[in-house]
Amino acid sequence: AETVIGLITKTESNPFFVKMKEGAEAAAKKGGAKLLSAAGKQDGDTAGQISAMENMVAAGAKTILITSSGDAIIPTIKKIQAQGVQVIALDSPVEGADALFATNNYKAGELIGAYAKAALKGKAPVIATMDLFPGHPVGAQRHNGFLAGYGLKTLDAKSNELAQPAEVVCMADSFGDAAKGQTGMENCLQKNDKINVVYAINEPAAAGAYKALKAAGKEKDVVILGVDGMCSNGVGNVEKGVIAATSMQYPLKMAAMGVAAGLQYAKDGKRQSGYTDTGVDLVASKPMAGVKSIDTKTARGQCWGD
Amino acid sequence: MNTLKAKLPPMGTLGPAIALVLACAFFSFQHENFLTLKNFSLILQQVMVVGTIAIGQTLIILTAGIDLSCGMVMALGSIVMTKFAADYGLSAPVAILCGIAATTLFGLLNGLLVTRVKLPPFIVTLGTLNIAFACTQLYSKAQTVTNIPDGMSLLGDTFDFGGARVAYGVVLMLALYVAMWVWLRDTAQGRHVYAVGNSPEATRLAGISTDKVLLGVYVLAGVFYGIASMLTVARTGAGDPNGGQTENLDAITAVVLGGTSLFGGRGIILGTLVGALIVGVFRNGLTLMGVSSVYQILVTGILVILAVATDQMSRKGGR
Amino acid sequence: MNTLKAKLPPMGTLGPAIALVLACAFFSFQHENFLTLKNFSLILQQVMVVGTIAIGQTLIILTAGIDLSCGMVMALGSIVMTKFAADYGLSAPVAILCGIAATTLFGLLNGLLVTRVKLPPFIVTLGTLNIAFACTQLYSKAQTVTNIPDGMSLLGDTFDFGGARVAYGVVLMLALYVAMWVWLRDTAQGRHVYAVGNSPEATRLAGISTDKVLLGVYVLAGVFYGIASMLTVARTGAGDPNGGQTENLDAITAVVLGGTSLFGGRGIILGTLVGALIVGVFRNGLTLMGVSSVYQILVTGILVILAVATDQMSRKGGR
Amino acid sequence: MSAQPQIVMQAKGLIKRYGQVTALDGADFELRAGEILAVIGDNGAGKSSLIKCLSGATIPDEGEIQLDGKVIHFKSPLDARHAGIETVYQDLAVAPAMTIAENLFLGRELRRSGLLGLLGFIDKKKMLEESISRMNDLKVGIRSMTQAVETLSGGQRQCVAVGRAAAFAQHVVIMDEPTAALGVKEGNMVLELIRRVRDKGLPVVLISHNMPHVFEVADRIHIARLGKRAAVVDPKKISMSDTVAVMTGAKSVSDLPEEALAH
Amino acid sequence: MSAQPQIVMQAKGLIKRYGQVTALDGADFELRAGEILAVIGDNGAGKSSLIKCLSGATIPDEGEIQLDGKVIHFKSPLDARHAGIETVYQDLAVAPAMTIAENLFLGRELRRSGLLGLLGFIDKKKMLEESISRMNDLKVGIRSMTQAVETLSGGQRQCVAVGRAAAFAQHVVIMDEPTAALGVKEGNMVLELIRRVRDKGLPVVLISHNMPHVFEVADRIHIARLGKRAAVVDPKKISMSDTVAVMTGAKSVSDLPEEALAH
Ligand SMILES: Nc1ncnc2c1ncn2[C@@H]1O[C@H](COP(=O)(O)OP(=O)(O)OP(=O)(O)O)[C@@H](O)[C@H]1O
Ligand SMILES: Nc1ncnc2c1ncn2[C@@H]1O[C@H](COP(=O)(O)OP(=O)(O)OP(=O)(O)O)[C@@H](O)[C@H]1O
Ligand SMILES: [Mg+2]
Ligand SMILES: [Mg+2]
Repeated sequence: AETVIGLITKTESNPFFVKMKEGAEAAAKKGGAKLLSAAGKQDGDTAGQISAMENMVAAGAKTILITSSGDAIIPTIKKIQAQGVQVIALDSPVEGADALFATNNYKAGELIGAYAKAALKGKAPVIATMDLFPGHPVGAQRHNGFLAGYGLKTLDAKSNELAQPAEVVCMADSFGDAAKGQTGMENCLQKNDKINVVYAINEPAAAGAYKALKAAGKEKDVVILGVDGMCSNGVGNVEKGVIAATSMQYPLKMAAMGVAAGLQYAKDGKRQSGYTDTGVDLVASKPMAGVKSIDTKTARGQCWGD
Repeated sequence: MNTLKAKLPPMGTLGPAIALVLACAFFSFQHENFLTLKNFSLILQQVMVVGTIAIGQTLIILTAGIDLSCGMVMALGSIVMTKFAADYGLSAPVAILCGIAATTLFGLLNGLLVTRVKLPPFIVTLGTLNIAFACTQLYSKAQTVTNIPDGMSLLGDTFDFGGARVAYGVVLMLALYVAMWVWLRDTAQGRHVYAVGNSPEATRLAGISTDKVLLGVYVLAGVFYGIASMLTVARTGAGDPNGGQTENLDAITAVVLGGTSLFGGRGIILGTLVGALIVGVFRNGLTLMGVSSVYQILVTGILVILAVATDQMSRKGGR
Repeated sequence: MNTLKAKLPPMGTLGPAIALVLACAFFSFQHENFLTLKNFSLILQQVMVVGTIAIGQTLIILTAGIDLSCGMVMALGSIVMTKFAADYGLSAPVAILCGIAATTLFGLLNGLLVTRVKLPPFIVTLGTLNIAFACTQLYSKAQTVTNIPDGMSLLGDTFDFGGARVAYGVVLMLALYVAMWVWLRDTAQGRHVYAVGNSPEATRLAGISTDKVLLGVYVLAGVFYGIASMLTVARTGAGDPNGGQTENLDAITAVVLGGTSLFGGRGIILGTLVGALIVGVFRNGLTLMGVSSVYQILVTGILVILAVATDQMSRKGGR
Repeated sequence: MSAQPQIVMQAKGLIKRYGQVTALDGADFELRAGEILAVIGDNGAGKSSLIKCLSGATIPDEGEIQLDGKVIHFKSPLDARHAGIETVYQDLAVAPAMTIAENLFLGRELRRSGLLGLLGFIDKKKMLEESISRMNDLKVGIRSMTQAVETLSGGQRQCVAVGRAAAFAQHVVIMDEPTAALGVKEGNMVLELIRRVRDKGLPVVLISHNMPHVFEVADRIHIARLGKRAAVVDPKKISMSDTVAVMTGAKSVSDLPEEALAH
Repeated sequence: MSAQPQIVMQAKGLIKRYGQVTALDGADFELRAGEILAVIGDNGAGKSSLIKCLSGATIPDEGEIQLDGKVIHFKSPLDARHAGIETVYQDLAVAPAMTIAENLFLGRELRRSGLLGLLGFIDKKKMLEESISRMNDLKVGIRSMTQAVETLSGGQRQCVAVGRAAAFAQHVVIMDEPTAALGVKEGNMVLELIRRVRDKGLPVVLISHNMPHVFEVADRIHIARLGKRAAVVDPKKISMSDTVAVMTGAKSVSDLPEEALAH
């Protein structure tokens, strides 16, 4: 019978996952497998992901690739593994999965944190953070990683709460969305107009923050940082100087590796195991001493999206 | 003009049921695994949480209210029961009761605000939606609670029933539907729920304390959300602080798909079960068909409209 | 019993306005930057998109309907207008018109399903919500559209007005509110919108084609969503396929906070503006206070209830 | 059967069923130019169902309706209005949250003059003035015309509905129990109004349970019974008690003297 | 003022304002044991407002109400019901989507016997049977008792409301225009019912615009005018036309002969 591989992403609307799905579809086609895809209705929709796993197993999937929306899916993973299904976590770690292909989000935060510290050249940081929304692990990991990279008081990679050392003067939820990033930044500037570092959960939120800073005439004095590595919003905006630096991740690579693992399992029944870091690179147009980064030209070759 | 609906109780669920049967027939042709006992037992397990929430939601909508907080309150309940068990070492039944107490308290809060302060249910539950979400996040520190006693996942276990594996929780949900159906249809209190939704003024003038009926309904709904908390914990084996976010709309959708009027006073609770099943069947069938996830959303949108249109047609035909 | 509300148009907005003033007073004490012209011009810019969507939503709610699709349709419009400009090189005005045409088409679709097939608005717009979302994702490939012509962000620019920087888009939104207020109050068509929501049967028997009124309202709402698309593009300088997700609930919240009844036929559109401002002021003020985000949600929940309770009290006092 | 005034509206064999209930069971109807035709009958005899068919508010399952000799098929009350038929419904059909003036003019608001009028702007002041004069015609003491209809007393509400129909009819006026909730004085004013409408040349269909009122104004009386037309009688040639006897089924039509029947 | 029957219900100086409209302007009221008291008055005279105060449906702004000599403060219709007062409201106050039987028994459903009854289970069969017999009492031909009230004709609906009040009253029955929508036969049945209730010993307050009905059954007539009580007259000693004259303000009370006034 045809090999069936399932891919379950957190949501449908995030370019990161859309790209991941495209990559998986291409890889599956090449390998002669059928790809089923499903997504939660929104980030955190573990119930939707659980149902999707069950339905895919019912449809004959032997390998399921999943970007976990939360640990509530762990028991189900164990259940379907017992039925002979291989479960591979992509992007977000989840306990119990056979293998994990992911970027380390905490590390992604650390990279831009370190870059920001270097870029400030010893000036006292006045930080605003445009976070995701409450209770989201990726949001917490990037945020706390950023503070760790800057050398500020922070929480560890396991925490789902956001640290707020004294240097962080304003925190706003952006939902990873440009419009809300803009609103959040506007409000933060009202609170404190001395802000000189802006951490954003992703590149659209960073673009929104830039828009607010520009309207206030402060875009030149502030270091804006993001995470993702999209072509236009990320690398393009680094080129334009909209954001100073971004941490690039590789969704296509995760997807391709996941599908390959699925094909392998179908062929010889060998399960993947362990953690494979698909890597994260700091992209900056102005390299800083002591912080390893790639330039935008190199980044152009590896970025994703338009 | 919705007169027949009120007159012939069984008719009310007929329309949605036809839509459900049509959907099942369609998916059966699409994938050979669809029309299997195993698959149906799976679908039932998948709708058991939303289905239980939707019981409470139906009660509230029957009184011409709406509860936006249902999913979040359910999530809070699941966090309370799992953390009480994990942190304080309470036994499963005691911890579950504590969780149900928490959701019931929220139901009471909603009910008091609706009846005493006379605020619109939409606003009240929008407020408590946010409050319940914040409490959940703060209390759980946004961490999933996984180290729960075995007793808490009992209801997620299955038993064999004529070749199909049926979860105990599904049986509980079905029993609750039947019980509430009988209660609404055959008891004085149940009829008062309809009366309050149909004409609060007439009900008041008939000497019934509409506030008491409403308060009772909100509290009862809170209890059902607590039972849903218990079921979601049993199903997932964890307490998930991010749970319940999509359940709000899903539960209301199930109620409306099931033919209950958002204006209150008209509808049959068994329709809600059918509505919840329609949602579950769509999700399952489309995944089996291998429809890619964006197109699933597109098709779901179209099918929801078609399902209710079928209902509408079948009702016209019945005139 | 809501008789005064209907009798004294200005009274209807008084309650929400009091809540708004109280909220402003509170935040002024909390942070010195709150009560500044600059801050208020910011808040206005922040509510301009939701505020415009809420105009359409108010019209629909006045007819006893509801539109769950508004935010997604707005997002689709913004993608259509930005992609048409970016991919086909259309000029800003033409591209904008294309985007508005797309949202208007969705309004028409909603309207036709409500009037011709007689489906409940909740279900119809739940369906089109999913359809619009899927279309947006498929058409944009979930990518933000950034390379748009300068003309498209003109309305986001600001001009000086007595020391405050006012965005052109804000002026447009305010003008739309005033225009719709007058239209609803002083024209035959506007009164028919109220009549349809208040008593569809009486309106039909009075010889008014309720279907025409409803269809018109849904189409008009579609136009307002298109204008909101234009404003969000102007404000953010990009077409964002992830936009619109929270705007659904925000817009309905603004309408209900503004005192319009979800049962139709009663309410004043200026109240919606006040409602949208309340939401904006909360968000701004709480950030200024440095309340962390989970607590912001908690406080928002409490404040929403308090705001409407104030409204309720002030109305009782007015009797 | 000769030299009778022209027939304005006619219905033959109307049937209307609601589930198992047959509201109309082959009802006939005939309205002549310039007459007041009273329709009487027991509760549930099908009077309201009959006139709802005539006014387009419901569509009969079977049967034919003619207006001025032409077969018509009203699909909605709008069609009937366009044909100049105005109706006061028994359940009044007013929009409770709207003012008296707005209800009176619902669906044909007075426009302002000039450009504003073309834009659909309504002339509130004129509507208010006209409302006051109409309500004064009916001698009903309503204190404020900008009151919402839901705040009116039962009788006041009825006056609003009656005033509306009388003011706008072009062809036929149908009134379903217009005086039921009215006081003695107000009831008489409505009878007076009905006569005035007839004198303008418009035929009036008056449904009423009030026999003195019926005998006071009707030119002919249509007796409805069990979803059918039992008889049409001439109030000048039949006693009130005989009429009631036919209506309740105590007497059969064949027991009536031939001259009591109207032709 | 001696040897009169006991006063069951009494109100003094009731005032009720709605915005600028004063519905009751210092109204007095007095109901005696075992009598039928008719309340008449122009539309908008404040009759419905008065009885709403007596039945707890609205709370008067000022004034005092006594039941059996004790001052009472009804906060809701529930309180009035507990005191044994049953009311038929002018706008009928029925739940349209519910059946006739359910409406008749709303708020005091018949329970099943035994455990099920304790659990709140209702005895649908018995309720249906009782409904049929009550409606037969009123000679109204309703074809099915499981019909939703919204499908009934206007008169049938009124019979449901009247039947309910008559069946359950323990102390006082108040009826606001119970015969307005009724046919001749059905109207007479309701008058008959009212007499029967009185003969059981319960006093009845009957609001009506139908003077023949009023003069047929009333023991005393309370004339309401402009939110006040203008007079209480004795129907056996006053003519219908004099009564109407007082009611409409054409005649003042002082013009009436002393014996026409009821004491
Ligand atoms: N929508 C409906 N559904 C079911 N039955 C109906 C409906 N409308 C009317 N009926 C039934 O049809 C019959 C005739 O009703 P109709 O209203 O025509 O009577 P009517 O002669 O106007 O009575 P009344 O004098 O009481 O107003 C009644 O038995 C009523 O119950
Ligand atoms: N809720 C309300 N708001 C404002 N005004 C009201 C309200 N209820 C009654 N009124 C006014 O109070 C006055 C008395 O009304 P009421 O209903 O008591 O009259 P009524 O004597 O019963 O008249 P009818 O014989 O027409 O039923 C009327 O002018 C009416 O407009
Ligand atoms: Mg009738
Ligand atoms: Mg009255």
